[in-house]
Formats: sequence, structure tokens, C-alpha cells
Amino acid sequence: MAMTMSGEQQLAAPREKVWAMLNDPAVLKSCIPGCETLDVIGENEFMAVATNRIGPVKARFKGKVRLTDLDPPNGYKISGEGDGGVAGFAKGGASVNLTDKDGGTLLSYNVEAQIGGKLAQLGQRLVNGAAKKLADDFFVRFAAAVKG
Amino acid sequence: MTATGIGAAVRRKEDFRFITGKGQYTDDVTRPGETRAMFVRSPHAHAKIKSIDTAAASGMPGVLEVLTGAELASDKIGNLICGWMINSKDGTPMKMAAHPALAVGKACHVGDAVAVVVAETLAQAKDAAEKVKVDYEVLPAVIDPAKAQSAAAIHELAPNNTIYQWHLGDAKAADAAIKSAKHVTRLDIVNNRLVPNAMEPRVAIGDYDTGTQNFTLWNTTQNPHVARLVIAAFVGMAPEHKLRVIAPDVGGGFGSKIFIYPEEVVCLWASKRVGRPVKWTCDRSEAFVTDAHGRDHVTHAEMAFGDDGKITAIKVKTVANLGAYMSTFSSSVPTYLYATLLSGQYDIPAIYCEVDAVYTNTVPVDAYRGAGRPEATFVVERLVEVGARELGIDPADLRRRNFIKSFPHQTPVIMAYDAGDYNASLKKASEIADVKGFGKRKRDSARVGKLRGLGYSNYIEACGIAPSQAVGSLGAGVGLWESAEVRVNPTGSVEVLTGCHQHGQGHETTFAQVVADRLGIPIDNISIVHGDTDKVQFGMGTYGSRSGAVGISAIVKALDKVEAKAKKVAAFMLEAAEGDIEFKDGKFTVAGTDKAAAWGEVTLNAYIAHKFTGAQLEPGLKEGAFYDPTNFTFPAGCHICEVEIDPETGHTDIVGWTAVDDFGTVINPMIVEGQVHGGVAQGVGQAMLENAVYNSDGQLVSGSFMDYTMPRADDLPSLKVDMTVTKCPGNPLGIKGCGEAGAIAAPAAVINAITDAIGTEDLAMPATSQAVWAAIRRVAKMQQAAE
Amino acid sequence: MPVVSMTVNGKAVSADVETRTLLVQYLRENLRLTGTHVGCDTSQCGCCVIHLDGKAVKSCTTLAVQAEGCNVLTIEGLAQPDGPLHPMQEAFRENHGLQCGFCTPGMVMAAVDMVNRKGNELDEQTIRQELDGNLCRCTGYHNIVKAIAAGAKAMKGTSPSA
Amino acid sequence: MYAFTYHRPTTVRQAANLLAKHPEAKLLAGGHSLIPVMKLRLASPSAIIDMNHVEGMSGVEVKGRSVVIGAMTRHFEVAASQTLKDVMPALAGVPGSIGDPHVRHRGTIGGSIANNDPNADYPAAVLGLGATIITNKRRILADDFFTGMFSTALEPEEIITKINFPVAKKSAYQKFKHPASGFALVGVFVSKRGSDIRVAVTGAGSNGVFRVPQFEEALKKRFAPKSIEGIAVSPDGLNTDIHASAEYRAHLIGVLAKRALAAA
Repeated sequence: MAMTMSGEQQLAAPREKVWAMLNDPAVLKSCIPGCETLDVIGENEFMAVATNRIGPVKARFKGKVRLTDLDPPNGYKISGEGDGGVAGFAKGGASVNLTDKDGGTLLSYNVEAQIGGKLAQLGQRLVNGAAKKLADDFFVRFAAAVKG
Repeated sequence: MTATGIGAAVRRKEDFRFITGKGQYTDDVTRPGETRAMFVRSPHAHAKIKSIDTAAASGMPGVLEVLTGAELASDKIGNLICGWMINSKDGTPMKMAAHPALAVGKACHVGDAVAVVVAETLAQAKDAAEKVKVDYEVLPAVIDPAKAQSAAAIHELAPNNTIYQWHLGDAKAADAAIKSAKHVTRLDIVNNRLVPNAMEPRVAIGDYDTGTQNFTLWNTTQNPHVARLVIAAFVGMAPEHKLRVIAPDVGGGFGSKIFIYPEEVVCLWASKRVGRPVKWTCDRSEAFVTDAHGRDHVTHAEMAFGDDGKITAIKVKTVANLGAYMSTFSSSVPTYLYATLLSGQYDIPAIYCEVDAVYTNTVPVDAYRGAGRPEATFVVERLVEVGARELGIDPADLRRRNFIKSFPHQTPVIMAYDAGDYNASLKKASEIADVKGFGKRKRDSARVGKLRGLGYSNYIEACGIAPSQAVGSLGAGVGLWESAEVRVNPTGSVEVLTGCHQHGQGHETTFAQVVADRLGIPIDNISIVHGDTDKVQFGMGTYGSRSGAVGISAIVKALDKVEAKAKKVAAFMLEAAEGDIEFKDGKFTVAGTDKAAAWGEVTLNAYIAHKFTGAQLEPGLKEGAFYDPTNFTFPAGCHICEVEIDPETGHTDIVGWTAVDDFGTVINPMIVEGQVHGGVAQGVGQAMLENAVYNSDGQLVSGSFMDYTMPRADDLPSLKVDMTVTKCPGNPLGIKGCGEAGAIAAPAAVINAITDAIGTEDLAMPATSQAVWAAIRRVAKMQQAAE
Repeated sequence: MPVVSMTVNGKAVSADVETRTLLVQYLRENLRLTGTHVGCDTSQCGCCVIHLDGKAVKSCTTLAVQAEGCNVLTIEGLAQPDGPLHPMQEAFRENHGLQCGFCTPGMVMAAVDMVNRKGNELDEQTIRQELDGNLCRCTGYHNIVKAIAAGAKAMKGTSPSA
Repeated sequence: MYAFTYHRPTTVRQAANLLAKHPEAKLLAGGHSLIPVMKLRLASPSAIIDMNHVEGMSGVEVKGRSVVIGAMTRHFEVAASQTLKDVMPALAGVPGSIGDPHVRHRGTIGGSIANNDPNADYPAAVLGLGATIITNKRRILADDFFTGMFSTALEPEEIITKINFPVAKKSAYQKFKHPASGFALVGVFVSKRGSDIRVAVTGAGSNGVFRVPQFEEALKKRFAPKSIEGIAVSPDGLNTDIHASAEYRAHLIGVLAKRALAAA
């Protein structure tokens, strides 16, 4: 049961600029919640380490982030999978779409997330909310980055 | 009836140690030089294991060994097996996939053991387990049993994930009856998957003696001898005589501790490898993804009715989810323990049942309290109840019209019921539950905005499994007799060795009551010995409500022999003919005289052997017996549940519970009532609270007590428990068995009551507040649409 | 490793323990008081209930170091050594309030605490509600409820600490 | 559990200094959220700062038109406080429904509020009464304090010392229990203090506790169940899990709010 979420952000910047930022590893690093490192390991492929805290729970995920289905400057899919060690694993992806709107750009996204292992087994009460929070965090930070 | 004899509510002898904290459970056992094991488990439901890197873990402090399936294979440790052969309709045998104790090549469910770390301390083992690096390639997971047969095969040998396609009964007769029926009731039923959750998590200690080369396994098991047999003969750990299995106090089983689990095998094996005892204690979160689950059926069922509400046929198609591997007895549960009970308490001329068992990427499913019989009862009792509502006949009346009234009764599905009086239990239960006053109570509830409903469940079960020859012909890999040995000491005290195992049932008391009753000696002079393969010669363990009907029968048989021998001794002592010796109330007398000898005098004489020669009589007083039953036993009864529902929230309160059961002869009514209470609680749990929920990725999302709703004190009412008695003609004391009745009866009673209250049959288990609320809303919407 | 000192069942005990040692581990493994059980890892089941300074707590959710200087009472210390059983223990036996016995020590300790807080006359509803922190899989609670009501009455006049 | 260092301060200042010194430290109050996740190795604090021996952090006091509760006051103490029962029984009732008796013997109000579990009871009372959270550094209004699931306005070295609840003229809490965990599947706290009308909901929102402005607006006319009849709460943004859908939670908010209003 993948968790699905969607949302949108109205950005006061042209589509090309938003697109460029979506492809900028430094911007991505600053937007991925808890991201400690994001190293380029191939074309549109990164190795990332992120630490996330949900209440008393703290999990450090290591894994790959990929950009696929690139359709400049209209959108792409950003996906990642992280091994959280004893906590389990997390996988997720977001389809990002950019459209011109009100002189700026409307960024809309559909997120799918999956978690497994201990977090999935023990955190049922909280995982949907946590996944939503992390997804929202990413795009809120991105909006802030666009704003500058 | 004496104060401690058969029928007396004797307080339990075993309780003193439990209430003072002196019970000895497996985790309380510590072996000198003990090491601790921690398993590395798959977080994926289905994944190829590309590689396992144990180097980092091996170098961690305190680590003695890190083992994987590769070492298991190279040490030629065999696979775990399912011991009950089921053949498909077409005659092909069931497709049993290899089940290594540590996964080889791929992991097939979340929690599948992939490696084990053995270290000096548990904390060190846990620290190191985190360093074992497993490279997985995740494969698509098959989770939904209803879709398993159209998914890619998990195990190559089982195309369409189908283990067997089995059937029982007469399809043509059932179809014909349905075709010509006045009315047919049809239901789609999901029998929800449950996690047994005995309060004591499983524990295993493997202890290899390098001197004698003997293995000892301390284990939380319901059947130590079967564990030894399987681990010796199939897993090949050691010859049977070099393996001792000890099951000390066991904190509940409910079926889940019958099976032979990977961890037991691994602890034994690892102990030999490290040369020290290896202990594994299961965490609760580990138990959720390793202990065999229960139930998990998807069923379509039809019941045909003829004139006057007479049931003419029942036809059932079930898909049974057996999980990722076939557990020890899993194949028998949805077949011979299920379809054979589909006649319920009713005279039904035509029955046909098809069962497809499937693999999925979930924890193995096996017997859980009732095992197949709760599923059967749920099908029958829902069909009868819904049928009555559809036909506009009072549900109790419809049942009465269809009850089997003469015995023995041969059903169309193997079972021959030997004795019962179903109307008696329905009548008594209806009186105790004040069914007559229900209408008024319903109106009173309505006045405060509440809905009220009443539901019956007239269950039958087949217990005391069973004649060995019969189960052998049905595919069982073992006989299901029981053994007993009665050792009488020179001073007259008695030790009874039984192959049954107690894990809450109170055998130390009830078995002693039977002996006290028979020998006329104080109950405190009797010890019941069990749970150690070095002490008891062989036995089949405790499950399926068999300890009374089969285990006690073996003791009675041994007591017969003891009495016969003691009479011989008494004859020599009293200088009388053996045939003139009478034994009553612990005293031997010579008929027609005042010559007498007390029990203790005779037992002493049996051992000092001064009154007879070895040629005349062997000294000593110790007799053994093996008892093989002649039939299953058939406990039955009527449970009535009354609920009150808050329609605004769906919150449902059970406001009344009446159970009237016929267990045949009752040794200790206090203990029997306790068994009913516990069974009902588990049945109510299934009906309203408990659900093992997998998401589509195969993650168990109700994997802790935070999400898997265990029944609490406040979820249950005070229960009214009563009995009727028809003795079982098949065993010496007339015992039928009581351990599973509540769990078998309860789910249908609850759902029948709730659906009665809310006016729709469209309600799946567990009927949580949300589910009941949603069902009420559906009814309201349909009513709105109709207007 | 810090030294932890406390009084357990009336006896002063002291040991070096790792800070991460749970009180239940300390009781079971160091002191070999194995009557206190572990039935879950999410603080739900109540098998591990003991009294810490006279109040029922879950010893699986308490660090041993937190019990420094405290008075701990476990099932093993409820009755006086060689003395009669505590009335609550007796009530559990008399009313068949246990089957497999695994939850029983926690149940009994919770029951005594319940009486300490709520008095000797406990109705069924109160007992059921107050048993929220203790799971039993065997008894269906029916006889536990009866046992606690009877034990509560029988405790009249006994000292509140035990 | 992973290894950690253990500290036992006796003053708030010492505790704050320890927090400053150990950035990966956690404060230990009742421990019933923290210790279970540490046991499961889902948390790995480098240091535990045990607040249970800090002086002067415990107790329930009525001061004028306020009730002041020390952060380390345990749930059972709050529930048992006769003074509180006299002035505001609804607040006294809240901790009585948290966890179970054993949890209530350890759990504290400060710990519960600082943790801000989205299913916890106390946040509903704090927000539903418009309380003020007092820390070693400042006073924070409830409306500013809860910033999302498990997050609060607390800064890294900030420690809650007490909570000041204004006494409401009318108040009540209604809770529908999560069937397994006993947390609030939905909990609704309502209060009226002069023109300040509050309806706070816990358990239902993925961002934690929140207020229901459309109810509050409607209740300004009359603080009674009838006033909110026919006003639906949208399920959008509410939690869905295996126990309750967003739709069911939205429905329960309405039902519980009415019941709370009837009880207030």
C-alpha cells in the first residue's frame, strides 16, 4: 500500500528557472529533509544520506536519488530509496509537473511512498502523517529556495 | 464425588508457583556459558538475496559466529516440513516448497530469517546484527490470497501459487439440491487473519554437550516429542535418542507453539558450532512476523433450503492462505479440520466443499485455537442465521427444525457424530439469555438512541483428534494416540507421566483429580510429569482439545493396569484369591470378609516383595498405556451474544454472553469454565478487534500491540457459562474436550448479533467501530435511495 | 558503568549496570527475580508490572538507573518469606484468575496497586477499566475480575504498601 | 538499546546546560514515548537527561483565575487533584484517559506536550483551553506552540517548566479511543471563557492538534450542541490508517464535539 499524496506550490519564477533549480543538486540537497550529503554518482543519479526525526524516532537513510522521465521544462520524476538499517527502508517518488500560471509557475506534485521493516510494522499510527510531512517539507523548502 | 475427585472444582495445584513468581518459563532458564542469538530478518516480503556480507558483523565485540543459509546447507541441516499430506482432486500431492531454517537464495516474507548472530550478550548480538549487510533484489510480492493464483509463482514447484486444490463431499448432489431449492442463501466471507499472541513470546535454548554429543533443546512448545521427532528425523540435527526436548512452563500456546520453527533448529545447530549453549528470546515485534498466524480464508458459501426451512445442501468454495511456507500442520487446517465440520449441528443431506490452498509472501499460517473449526462454524452459522432472516423464520426455530436428533449420525463429510442433544443446549441458553425479554430490551435501547441485536451460534467441533488409522488415511504423518505412565512409589504416592503438555490448561490438577478419584488417595500425593522427552517416553502433546479425551483416557487405561496389578499384590498379602479382591476408596478388601489392606500397604508390598516370589509376580508397581481413540469427540453447544450499538460512532458493546456447552464428562468445572471464558475472548477478538493487516507490499502494518487490537478486560462482559451433558461414548470417562469451544462459537454469535442490530449482512470481521458505522451508513443510504 | 543501589523486596542491592539496562533486565538477569516477565516491546502488555516506590509501573519502560534509591517490590516480595500468601495472590488462586500464569505476576501487582488507589470495594466496571494496562490471552478476564474484587475485599486492613 | 550517558540534574539550569553540552541528548520525563523507541533502536540519543529529580517542577496549583501545573506533574497526580477537580473537572479528566494506570504513574504533562504526539490527549486540552506554556526562557501561547506532528515551538535548549491554564467557565473533553493503543483516535476539547470559545481536536489531523474555526464561530451565538448541527468537518487533510479513515474521523469530530458541548 503505497502512500500517495499530492500538492502544489505557486512559484513566482519562470518555468525555465524553476526547471533549472529542480535539476540543481545543491538545491535538491537543501530541500530533501534532513539531507546530510548528496553526491553525484552518474547522470541524474545521486547518492544521498538523510537523517529524519519523527518525534522520538530518528532514522538515518542512505541510498540513491534518481531523476527520470525528464521533460524539460515541464517536469520529471524524482525518486529515491533509502536503507535505514534497523529501522527498515523507505522508497518514494514524486512526479513533478510545471505549468505557467499567473505570470509564474505552478508546481504540482504527486508523491508515492513506501516504507518497510520496523517502521512499517510499528509505526502504522504515524507513517502516513510522517510521509506527508516529509513530502510537503520538500516542496515548501523548494518554494522557499525559488523565492531566494 | 469426593472433594477432589471427578467433577469437583478443585483449586489448581500449579498455581502456587505462578502467583508467587516462581514459574519456570523457558526464558527463566539460564545455562552455564550461555550465549545469545539475534536473527537478521528480511524487511522485504519477497526478495532475491544477492549477497550477504557478514565480515563487519563477525568483527564486532563479543561475536562468536555469524551464520547464514549457506552454512546451514553445507552442514546438511534439513528443511522444515509440513507433516500432513493433502492430495489435490486430481490425485497430485500438495506442493511443499523447501523451507530452510535460514533463507537460501531468497526471502519469502517480511521476517524470514536470513542470518543469525551469536554473541556473548544480547546487546552485542543486536549491535552486530545491524552490521550484517544483505543485498536484496526486491521481487513483486503476492499478498492477497484471492489474487495469488493469478500471480507469478513464489516457489517454482507451485505454479499459480497453488499448493493443492482439494475437495470433499458430493458436488452433484449439492448442485442438484441448490438447483431445486425453495431458497438459496449466498454469502461471501473473509475469515480474518489473526496473530495468536500467547503472552509468553517464544524462546529456544540449544545446548550441545561436546562430551556426550547429546543435544538439549529448551523450548516453548506444546508438543516436545513431536518437536524432537521432526528435528531428528527430518531436519537431521541428531538421532532421536541424542536429542532431548524440554518444555518447561509455557505461557500459552493456542496452537502457535505446536509447530517446529526455524529458530529452534538454528539454536541447536549454532550451539554445536560455537560449543556453548545458544539462547534466543523472541521480541513481541519479532513474534508478529515469525509465529504462525491463524485463519485467513476467502470463502463463497451457499445454503439451500427446501420446504419448511429444511436445509437441503451446503456448498462452499474457499481459498486458504497458507503464507510463504507450509508450516508443520498447515495443510490439514483448511481441509480435514474445516470441511468435515460443515454439517454443523444440522441434518444436511448434501455437502460439497472445495479448498484451494495458496502461497503468499506472508508469515506461514497454521492452526490457531479451533483450527479450521471456527472457520467452518462461521460459514454454517452465518448461512443459517442469514437464511432464517431471508426466509422470515425465527433463527432459533430454523435451527431447531434442522438439528440432528438421532445418534450416531453420519454426515456427508466423513464425521460420524456419536452423541449430542443440540436442542437441550439451545433451550437452556435461550432461557439463561432471556431471549424472551429481548424485544423489551431492544425497545429500551431504542429509547436512548441505541441499536440492540441478538445472535446465536450453535457450533460443533471435532476434538480429541483422533484415531490414528483414520487420520493416517487422511494424510497425517503421525498417529494421534496418547501415552501415559503411572508410577506408584513404595509409599503410595504417584507420578503420572503424560505425553500431553500443559500451557495453561491445568493438567497438573485435572489429571491428578482423575487419579485421586480412582485410587482414593489425596490429590497432593500425585504429581503430573510432562514436557521432557527424557522423562516421558513419547506423546503427541496438547492441542485440538485432546488432553482430556485422549490423554486422560490413556491415564485411565494405565490406572486399570495399576489396579489389576495392585489387586494381585493385595491377594498375596491378604491370602485371598485375586478374583475376590475388591478395590474402593483407596482400600483393598476381600469380598465377604473384613480383611483389608490400605493403598499404602499394598504399594509398599509391591516393592518390598516379601509376600510373593518373582516367579509368581514381578515386583514394583508401574504401568504404561497407549490410548488410541475410536473416533473424534464432538463437543457442541449454543452461544448467544447480545450487543448494544451506538449508531453515531459504531461503537459496539457486548452486553450479554451466554454459553451452554456440552463437553461430556467434566473433570473440573472451574477449569472448564475458564477455558470457555478464554475461548470466547479470543473469538470476540476475532469478530470485533483483531486483524493481521498486510499492505500490498507485504508489510505487516498491524505488527505490534499498538495496532493489533488485543481484547482487554474492558472489551468483554461478564460471561454466563453453563453446561448440558451427553457423555462421549467413545472414551472411558465420557470426555469430549473444551479448549476451543469458545473461539469456535464466538465469532458467528457476535456477527449475527451485530448484523441483527444494524439490519445488513454486509459486515466483515473484525467489526470495528468504523466498520459498524460504515455499515450503518450504507443501510441508511440504501433506505434513502429506496425512498 | 554507574553503580545503582536500590531496595528490592526489602533488601538493599547494589550493582554496576550499563545505563541502557532496563529495570526488568536488572531484576531478571542480575537479581534472578524471574517472576517479572516481558511480554511485549511497546509497553502495552503489563507482564512486567512492579511497584516502584509503592506505585505500579512497567519495569520494561524504566531504566535500572532511574530506580536509584528507590524501593522496588516485585511479585516475589509480595508475601513475606515463608509467610502466608498475599490476599490478592490467594484470591487469584481461589477464583481461577490465571491459566498459563505468564501475565499473572503483572496482573497481581497491578491489582494490588488498584486496591491501594481505589480502595477495597471495587465494582466490575472499575476493575475492567483499571486493567487497561494488562493483557491476558488465556482467561478472558472473567475470573481475573472476580479475583481482584475478592482480593480487594480480603486486603482490608493490610498495609497499603503490599 | 544503544549505549548512552545518563545524567540526573537537580535544577532546570543544570538540565539546560546538559542539553547545551550534548546536542544529541534527550530529556527523560515519563519515558513512555522515548524508552520504547530506544528499545526498538529507533532512537539513539547520546545522552539521557533525567528530569525526574529536578526540584520544583511538580504540582497543581490554583492561582486566581488560572491553574498552574508543573511540567513534571504525573498524569495520576493531575487526575487526582481535588483542587483541579473543583475548578475545572474537564482538565482533571484528561490525564485519566491517557494510557493505563502504570503509564499514568510515570507520564508527565510536560513530556506529553513537548512530544506533541498527533494522537496525544494533553495537546487538545492545552489548545482547547488556550493555555500558556512556560519554559526556562519564555512564555508561549498554545496557539503558537504546536507547530505540527511531533513538533513544537521549543528551541533546542528550551525546557517546559509549567503550564498555565486559564480557568474556563465551561469545558469538556470527549475522546474516542484508538482501539489498540489507547491513544485518541479522535479527541475533542471544548471550552468557553467569556468570548473566547475554543474547539480543539487531537488524533485526527496529520499535523497534530488543531482548532475548528467553523465550530467556534457557530458556538459564539450559543455554546450548545445544537449550534454546530449540520456543520460538517471536511475529511481533507485528516489522518487515514487501518483503524479509521479520514471520513470516519471527520464524522467523529462532529459527534464528539456535540457530546463535549452537552457535557460542558
